Amino acid sequence: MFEIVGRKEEESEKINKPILSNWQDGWLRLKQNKAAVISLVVILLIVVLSFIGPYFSEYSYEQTNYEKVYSEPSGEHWLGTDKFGRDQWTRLWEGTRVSLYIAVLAALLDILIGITYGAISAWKGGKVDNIMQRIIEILVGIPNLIIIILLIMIMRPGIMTIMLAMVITGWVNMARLVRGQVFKLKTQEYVLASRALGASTSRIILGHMLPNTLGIIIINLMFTIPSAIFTEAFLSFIGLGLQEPLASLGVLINDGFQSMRNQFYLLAYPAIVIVALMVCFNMLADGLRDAFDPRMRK
Amino acid sequence: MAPLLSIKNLHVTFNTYAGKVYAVRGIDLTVEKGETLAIVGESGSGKSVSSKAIIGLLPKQSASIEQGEVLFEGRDLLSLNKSEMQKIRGSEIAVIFQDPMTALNPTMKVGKQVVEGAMKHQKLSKKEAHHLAIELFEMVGIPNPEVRINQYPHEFSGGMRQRVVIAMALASKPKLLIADEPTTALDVTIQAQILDLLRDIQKKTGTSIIFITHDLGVVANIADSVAVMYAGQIVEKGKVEEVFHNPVHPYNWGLLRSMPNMETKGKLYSIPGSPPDLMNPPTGDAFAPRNEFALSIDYEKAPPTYAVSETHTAATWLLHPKAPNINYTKQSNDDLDEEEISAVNMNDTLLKVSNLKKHFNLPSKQVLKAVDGVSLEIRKGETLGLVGESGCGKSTTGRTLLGLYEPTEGEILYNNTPIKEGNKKDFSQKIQMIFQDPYASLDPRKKVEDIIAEGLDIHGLAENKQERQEKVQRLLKVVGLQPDHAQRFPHEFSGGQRQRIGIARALAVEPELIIADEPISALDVSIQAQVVNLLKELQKDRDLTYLFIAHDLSMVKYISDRIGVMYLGAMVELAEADELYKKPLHPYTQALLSAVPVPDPKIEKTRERIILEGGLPSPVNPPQGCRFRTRCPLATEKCAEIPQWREVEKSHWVACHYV
Amino acid sequence: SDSGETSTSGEGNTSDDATTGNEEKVLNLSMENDIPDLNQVTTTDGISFDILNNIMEGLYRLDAENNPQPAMAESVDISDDKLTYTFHLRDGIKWSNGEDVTAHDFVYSWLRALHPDTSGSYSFILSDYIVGAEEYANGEGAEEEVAIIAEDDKTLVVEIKEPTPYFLGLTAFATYFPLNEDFMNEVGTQFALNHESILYNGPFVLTEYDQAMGVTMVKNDQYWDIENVDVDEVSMKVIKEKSTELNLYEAGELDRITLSSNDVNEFKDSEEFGTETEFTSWYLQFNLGKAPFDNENIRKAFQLAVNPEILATNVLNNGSEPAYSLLPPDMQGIGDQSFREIAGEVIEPDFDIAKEYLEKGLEEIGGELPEIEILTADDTVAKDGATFVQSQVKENLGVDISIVTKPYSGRLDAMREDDFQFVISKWGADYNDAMTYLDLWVGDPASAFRGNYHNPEYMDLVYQAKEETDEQKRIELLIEAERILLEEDAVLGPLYYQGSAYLQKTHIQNLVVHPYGARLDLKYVTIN
Amino acid sequence: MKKFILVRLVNILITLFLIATLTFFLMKTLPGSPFDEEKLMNLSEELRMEFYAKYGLDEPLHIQYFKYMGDLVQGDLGLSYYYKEQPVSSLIMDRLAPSALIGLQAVVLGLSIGIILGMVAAFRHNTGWDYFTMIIAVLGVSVPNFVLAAFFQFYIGLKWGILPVAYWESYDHSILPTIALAVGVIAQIARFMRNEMLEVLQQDYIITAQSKGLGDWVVLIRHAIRNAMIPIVTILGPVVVSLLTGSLVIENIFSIPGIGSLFVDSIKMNDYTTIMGLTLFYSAFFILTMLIVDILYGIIDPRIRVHGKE
Ligand SMILES: Nc1ncnc2c1ncn2[C@@H]1O[C@H](COP(=O)(O)OP(=O)(O)OP(=O)(O)O)[C@@H](O)[C@H]1O
Ligand SMILES: Nc1ncnc2c1ncn2[C@@H]1O[C@H](COP(=O)(O)OP(=O)(O)OP(=O)(O)O)[C@@H](O)[C@H]1O
Ligand SMILES: [Mg+2]
Ligand SMILES: [Mg+2]
Repeated sequence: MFEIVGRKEEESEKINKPILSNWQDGWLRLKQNKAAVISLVVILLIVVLSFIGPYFSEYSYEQTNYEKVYSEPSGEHWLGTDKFGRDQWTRLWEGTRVSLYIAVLAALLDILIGITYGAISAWKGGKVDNIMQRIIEILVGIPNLIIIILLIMIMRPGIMTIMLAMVITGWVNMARLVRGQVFKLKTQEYVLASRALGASTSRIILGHMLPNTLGIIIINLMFTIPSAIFTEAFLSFIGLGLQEPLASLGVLINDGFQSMRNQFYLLAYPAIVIVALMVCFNMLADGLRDAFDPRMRK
Repeated sequence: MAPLLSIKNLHVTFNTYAGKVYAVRGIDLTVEKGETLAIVGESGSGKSVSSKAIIGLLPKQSASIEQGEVLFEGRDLLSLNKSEMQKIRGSEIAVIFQDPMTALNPTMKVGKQVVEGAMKHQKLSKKEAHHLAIELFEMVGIPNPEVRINQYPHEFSGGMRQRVVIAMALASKPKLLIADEPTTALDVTIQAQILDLLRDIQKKTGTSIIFITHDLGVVANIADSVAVMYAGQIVEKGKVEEVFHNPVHPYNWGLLRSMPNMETKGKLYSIPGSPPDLMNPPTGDAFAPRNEFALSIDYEKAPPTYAVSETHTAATWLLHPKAPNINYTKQSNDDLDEEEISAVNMNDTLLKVSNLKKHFNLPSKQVLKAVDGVSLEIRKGETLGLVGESGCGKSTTGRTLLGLYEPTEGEILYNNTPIKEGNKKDFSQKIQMIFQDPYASLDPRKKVEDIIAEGLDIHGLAENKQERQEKVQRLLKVVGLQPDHAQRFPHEFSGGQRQRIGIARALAVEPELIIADEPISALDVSIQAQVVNLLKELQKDRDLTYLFIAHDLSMVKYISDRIGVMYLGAMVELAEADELYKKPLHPYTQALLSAVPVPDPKIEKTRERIILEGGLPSPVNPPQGCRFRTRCPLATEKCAEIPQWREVEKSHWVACHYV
Repeated sequence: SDSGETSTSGEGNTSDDATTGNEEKVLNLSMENDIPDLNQVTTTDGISFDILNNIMEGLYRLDAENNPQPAMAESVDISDDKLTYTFHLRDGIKWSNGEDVTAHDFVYSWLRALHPDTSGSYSFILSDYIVGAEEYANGEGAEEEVAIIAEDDKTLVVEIKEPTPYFLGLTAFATYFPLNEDFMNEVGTQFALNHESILYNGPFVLTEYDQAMGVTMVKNDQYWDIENVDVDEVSMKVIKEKSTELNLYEAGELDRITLSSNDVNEFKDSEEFGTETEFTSWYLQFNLGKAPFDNENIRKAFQLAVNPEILATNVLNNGSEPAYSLLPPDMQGIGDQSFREIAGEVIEPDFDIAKEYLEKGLEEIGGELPEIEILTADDTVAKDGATFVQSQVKENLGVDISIVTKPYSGRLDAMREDDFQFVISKWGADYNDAMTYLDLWVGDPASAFRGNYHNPEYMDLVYQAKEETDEQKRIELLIEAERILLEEDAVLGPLYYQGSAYLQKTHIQNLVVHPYGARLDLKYVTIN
Repeated sequence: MKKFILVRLVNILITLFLIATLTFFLMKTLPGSPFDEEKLMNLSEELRMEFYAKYGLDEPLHIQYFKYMGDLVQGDLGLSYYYKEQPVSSLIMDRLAPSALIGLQAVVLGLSIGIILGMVAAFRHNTGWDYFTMIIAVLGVSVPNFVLAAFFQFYIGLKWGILPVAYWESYDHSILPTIALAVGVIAQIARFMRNEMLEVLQQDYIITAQSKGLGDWVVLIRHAIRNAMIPIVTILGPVVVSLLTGSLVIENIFSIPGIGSLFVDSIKMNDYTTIMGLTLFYSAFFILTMLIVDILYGIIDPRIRVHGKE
């Protein structure tokens, strides 16, 4: 018992936990967040429905039936019909798909252009920043609508035009936010440390700045996505958006709004889908943000 | 009389994604009125956590106090509700936190931050608060308080900020002051001032102090009693003399042995192995695996606490009557393998800096001359120490050498090649830096593994994942961390642990020159010894060269071949290490050396020191001529001329009119 | 203003003397857009006309049956060749500042409306008819050569180029209103910019005028026929959103609104509900210069494949009537008979025949249709029309077409630039005569706007009609012209005659809305 | 500071000049003309050109441009084409007041409620409060504001009769549109505020503040808000501009004679001078707001004052 046995090589040398990559780790943590998981499921469900939903009904989204104009939801038309007697169930999912498509594109643009622009502007600083900010000011200064109307002269209205319209200014907010954040992070010691290791600019921006800006990026995306969906609706409204008989959630909501007094269901269903999507996107985003922020926990 | 504070069987755990961390595992402590209790111990042993537990500021989401009582004047603080606790915080118990860089709100004027607690507790008027702030600033030795209270934290150097934080804690004359490494960021002269200050205050107000530190010299200087912590437990406590002169716990032996002094040569003693993983705390004595005298019972059962004297207790089986008697004598390090470091080839210059200047343009259109004409040479394989008061431009010099800052003037030659904007990248692998602020220099969103491996990735030094992981593991071991720390995030580490991560990162790319910016200031002595040994070993093996920035003069002396002393952006003295210590020529160097604390309470408590008056003048507006003349005891009119930087003896350079 | 208080519930009689309810009679109306321009000479839009028609008055004013009745003029002598009109002005007609309205005011105003420096885009409504006016408008002729002559303060003589049966009706139009020269010189460029810089001679005067908010008018105490004006005050608010209009109506803040088609079913059975049609025809304009509509059979196929009935009743559902011809049903024919009654319908949609035409046409053009796009403006009504046509063509011909939506001016521009295959277009009558339509497709060829149409036979018919003094013969020529345009050459595919459904509080009566020109007429309104 | 602002002002003029130039040429390439009207299509090409000549629209573009710029330098924005003979400057001024009132109210309301909600959510992280706030925020952005406005109008205005249904007469008339506009702002601000607060609340200086015995709310208000405000200020710029310059949809629904509808109308009507006037006004306003934002940055965060120049 009391004899001297001396030191022992530590047993704790071995690794007792499986090594997880950052992603796996994040995923594990995300899984613990119930709200986020439910949201993910709902989003997936909506996405899946937007693809297969139309096949559940015998109608196509463009098929008109002037005998059945404005019929209330029923066994025949689950979500009723619009003023052309078109089946709303089918149109709803068609529209959801188009809107999701637009949302994804907008988010991508926001990420690709907005983040890059903001990061470069702040990183380079000085003159470059000055010029890049002036460019933003000019872009924002020119009325969007002029550019948009011009676009239809050059191109045909449609998803491509919508995209272009968004390319022009949709990313500005993101760029400004990222710029602010990068400015803040630029002088952080760990960025200096990375530079001392010889890290390239892109590495520092991608490896250090972006992860630490992720919270704000995710949140801003949560605004980009609905605003893209509604921009599309607005464009459709002024004739630049999707062309009939194509639908999108924005178009459906616009149409529904026109008749919300008497055919409330026309507004209700697309609104429910969009709200559900947004709520879920947000919860998921929060979940993601927390999951990838090592300092956050339940 | 009842003690002011007594902690009974306190247990604190953290819930992390990786698992539960048992950070504090049943500590018992008492602090008497007017007493200074020093807590020393391994980095990560739970010192900071315990202090936060006392005032109830552990992170709400993750920490939980599993058991225990914290009695303050007879009341259990742990059972108080929020508002009762708020009444106590800042008025009866005040805290000085470990990291002055982040402890201050960047967007609030410091004066206001200092007094807002007092304003609340003592219901001071604006005017009274203003006076109090000025008074406090004077008390902690911040010059020019009327101006300073209206500035923001970023306008202060590290040392200044620490003083602000101290002033903040003293604002409402607390009964108990918890100081978590308050002098770690400071250079010796200021450290000495602050220690004096604390002692003074204590004398005047009868405040009790819990002083957390790892600098045994400081402990010797200030403490009445000492508690030594290891792995979340207190392993030994007693009066300072008892703990220093009659240590009974093997960990304490190790600590005391690790401490270098001015005479230390050769390899430093360090406690072998690394601290236990607090996620799976060992069943027996946590120190056993590193204890050369471990008994077999140590591996099975945790030792009880034995009383050595009325005031002196320790938790080790060695005090069991049946245990063998081990006679500990404080061995000098000199006895250890006296291994002379291979002589440096004096002619092989690796880095040559001439007339380096780095000026910052302030928005007020003023120019801050952080570095103003420094010339030096670093020879291949040597260690050049760089010391000087906080804010004198050490870090800036280091960073400029590394190319992080664009020099305002001057030339940097590496191996006779000038480092310029265009070719900076070629040197990034060859020159590396260990950063001063361990927390801020670690990306909070990256796992330790990725932080350490970043250099490997950048320079393609690991062929595949496997190799990358192995290298990281090896580096972790080298700096004394656990392999599974690789999977944790920086905020889950103690200050010392973070510093080691920074060292591992710098080593990863196998550089030739390392600029170590206070690499050991946050470490406890045994780890310091480990790290310093490590640095030395690496130097030998890999022919490394160091620029070693520090303010711990004994350590600098120990590790350096030559030492440069900086003051206010300029070099004032440069000489071989021994020479400098034996024959300091510049009055500033002399003052500096006299302030070095010695880890012996007898010596430390009676020692005379040269106290420098006032603080560092502003680098925006440095004094004309000799920069030191405003504080120099020898200063005369002549000093208004700029003294020449000259070699007074062979390789002993100095800039002073009076040598 | 306190228009928050709703219109009177006073059951009083219209006379001023000793009655129980002596409250002000206020009428609250709305306009669907801003008021761009109250300068009668330059203005072009319906909203401004609606206001001008009630604050000004021409020589004649339309009555409830759209027949011109003497107004500023007391009578007119028309020469036998029907080319010289001598108007005798009424006694006691005054401007709102008390001055007399004289024949010179008309001369001044009409010349101003013609002069190149001051005219607006409606100058043609004078210059097309009055002798010497066109030259003057082009800057070629002299003022003296314009055949508008004030013989004295009370007599105005006008010479016109061709016999024009509807000329008296034209004098009720805003461009024909008088202007007071002294006043005009006084206000200068400020003319019609606020309610004080207009001199009124109609039943009402403006007391408030804000382009974006609307107007308030009160009875003009200088008006010659003031005894027959019942309402004391009218407010007309700019309300752009239909749903808001309806809410305001239900809140009692408006007395009459037009309904959007979505809301029609809800109110169809209410006694407040009513519909009215305008002299505005919507049609498909085929571009004869672009494939595939350069082929007559394909045009016919498309023309017959669309069933206007469904469009009007199921889709628009707002009082619009299906169109099988170009000219609106109530447009003047001869005497009491309307043009439509005499002519009958021209087109009868038939999907089978349409398919036959399509096959024939396909054979002729080599079997394949090119991609077809239909151009439309971006307003809901036009877009709905396009969507409808798209679905009908698909269903009845099996042809897929796509829709190109452009802003209103974009559509006009595309048409002008000849950049369309077929388009949803419309024409609103300026006056109550078939010529307002049939004149349009005359050209060699007609503009791209009119589908590049060119048929000498058609042109000939129209020219003959213009010179014909015999009404019966004239109408026959015009009927034939319409038939050629639609049936033979299938230049157009008739869709519907624009209508609107409205709600009007039951105590409001005799609110007249003319189907063309300056539409709103409040002179006759009574409130019970 | 003075010089900094001066330099910025010169920059602003240059930017405005560029915007004016670009807009001018873009606008001129828009299809149609200010006089487009079905009636006018009857005119022959020559007549139409003559008509244009009256407004100088037949001249080569660059001549028109120099003329316009010449007038502009003298402070003359010209006359509107659509609202005939109305000076553009007075047109804008007339329409600005209602938009500005509603916008300003919405900003103040949105900002204060948004900040409070965001703060509460962060402070009570993962509690009912947090969820409640975030649900409001999500609804605020995902329900289109015209739907919201229509609901307000129908229920609050018509059914319950609490506030006027629509139109612009008394102060009461501005309340519903303000709320309808503010919802989006509240949502956005609350969301950002919460995020930033969560970040800030983890900082050491918050613990320091707590260690002084300050109450939770004091810590929050004195130490946390200011540090969390920086990203808020960034998004505030565009938000303020878009609100003060009006929202077409809200203005239409509540029949408010605001600048938002003027903007859209003028573009659709090709009302060149009005487009230019509004563009200049809008961008000057935007850029000035950005300048203020930049100055605010410095006020909020003293560190930025340093980095601004380095
Ligand atoms: N927020 C946290 N989450 C998880 N673990 C933590 C957290 N804070 C501290 N720890 C762990 O608790 C243990 C004690 O940490 P503490 O900060 O008290 O060390 P220390 O004794 O103050 O060390 P040093 O001298 O280096 O400051 C360490 O192992 C650390 O990793
Ligand atoms: N980026 C910067 N901008 C402006 N001033 C700076 C900057 N970095 C450092 N300084 C100033 O330069 C001077 C020297 O700072 P430096 O960090 O080099 O001191 P140091 O000797 O390392 O001090 P310490 O021991 O406290 O770390 C200080 O006055 C500091 O305030
Ligand atoms: Mg600590
Ligand atoms: Mg430093």
